[in-house]
Amino acid sequence: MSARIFVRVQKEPFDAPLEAASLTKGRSDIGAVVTFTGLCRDEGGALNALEIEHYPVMAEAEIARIASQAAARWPLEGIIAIHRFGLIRAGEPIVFVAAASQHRAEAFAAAAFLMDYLKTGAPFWKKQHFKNGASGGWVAAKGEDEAAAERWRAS
Amino acid sequence: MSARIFVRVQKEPFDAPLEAASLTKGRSDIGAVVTFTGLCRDEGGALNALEIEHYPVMAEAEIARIASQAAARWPLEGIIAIHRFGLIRAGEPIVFVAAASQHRAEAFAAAAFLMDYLKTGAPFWKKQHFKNGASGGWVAAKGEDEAAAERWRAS
Amino acid sequence: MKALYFASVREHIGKAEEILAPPEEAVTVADLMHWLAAQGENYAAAFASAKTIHAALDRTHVKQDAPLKGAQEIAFFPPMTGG
Amino acid sequence: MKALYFASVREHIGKAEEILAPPEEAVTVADLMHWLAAQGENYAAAFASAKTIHAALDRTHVKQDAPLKGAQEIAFFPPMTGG
Repeated sequence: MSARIFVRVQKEPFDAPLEAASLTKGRSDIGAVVTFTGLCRDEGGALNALEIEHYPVMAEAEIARIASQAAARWPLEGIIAIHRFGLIRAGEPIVFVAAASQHRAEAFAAAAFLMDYLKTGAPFWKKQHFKNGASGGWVAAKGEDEAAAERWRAS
Repeated sequence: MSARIFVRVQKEPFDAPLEAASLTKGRSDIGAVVTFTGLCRDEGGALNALEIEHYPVMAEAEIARIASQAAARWPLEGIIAIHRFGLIRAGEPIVFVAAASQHRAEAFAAAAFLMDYLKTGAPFWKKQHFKNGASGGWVAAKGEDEAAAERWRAS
Repeated sequence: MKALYFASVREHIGKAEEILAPPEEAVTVADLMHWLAAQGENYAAAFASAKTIHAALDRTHVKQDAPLKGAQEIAFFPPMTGG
Repeated sequence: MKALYFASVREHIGKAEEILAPPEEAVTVADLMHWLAAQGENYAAAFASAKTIHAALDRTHVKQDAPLKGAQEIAFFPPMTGG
């Protein structure tokens, strides 16, 4: 469990590429890097922005806990997890995770694991703002996200 | 099957971040981007470089075929697949794939699928060059790579 | 004990946080929710679907049967939708 | 018919490509491999583990029982190790 773990919760946009590059910079012992970037979709042109509320301190702690679980489960060299809060316009990135390892299977599994748990365990809530000025209310939790997180418990 | 597919086989290094950004630039209908970067590991400091031989034209065609299969199998917005040939030093990137979709499950599955098939179906061969001047010979194909590709046939 | 409310819970109650002085009989998270739900229509609305409300004690997820013990901060919120 | 050899097959044979004029009896890929293996020690070495050698006809993977038909280009190579 020697993975370097970087967790950030921030209002500002992030540069996903630059973040990913930091994992491998100056190293030649990493064979695989998998990244996931989650972006705000405009829902067929109707959505203007998402407003993301979060529980400060707990959000960072919970993401760090999830990252530590991933590092304990797979032989990883590095993990990055960044989650934004505040107003996020359609097309902008919301979340970024990256996992680096020697072989690809571990990096793929860890990145998927991180996202599945971030979706259901990290204290963030999304509210929709539509282009016609209406608020779409809070996004409902999806059963499929719970199921996705659940699959890691079974195996 | 409206995914935009970009395939390149090249000697030059590539800028993985820049490549990934091209998938989402100017778009707000994409919710998920998964990327995989495969890098040349130094094998505990012993390896200097990999020399990658390829079958020109067939390499591009085979990667494009694999990408089309992914696009037919999952609802994807875009696919990038880049594979280098020639001398690649430890720490340098060899291969890059990216898959963009509305939801994360499809992007994760497609990126893993692309890599599994690239490993076993695209005409590239790796030869090891060690730091002590010795050639480590051709890298042997791994049974686990065949098994990884096989799992997509079963489901 | 400090209480924090997030998302729809916050909107129903009409505030983001407050200091609570629950009765001694409120031993578990569920007890506290039951007591809060009786503190006005806004609280009743926030905890109407009590089973779906999540709680954290001192920033750690807990089940509703968890004892409040000496926790200094409790948070109530709907299912999370991050990522 | 043009033949291309890659990686260890190329190294064994000692060239990357050549024009072949196989006998008419060489109907399938396997027939051609059998004929090639008899063209010298270098060819014999290249096709010693014939079952592990992959072939492509006009840049499409084929099995060894595939007919050569009118293919213009055949390639022989060991299992691929890209990615």
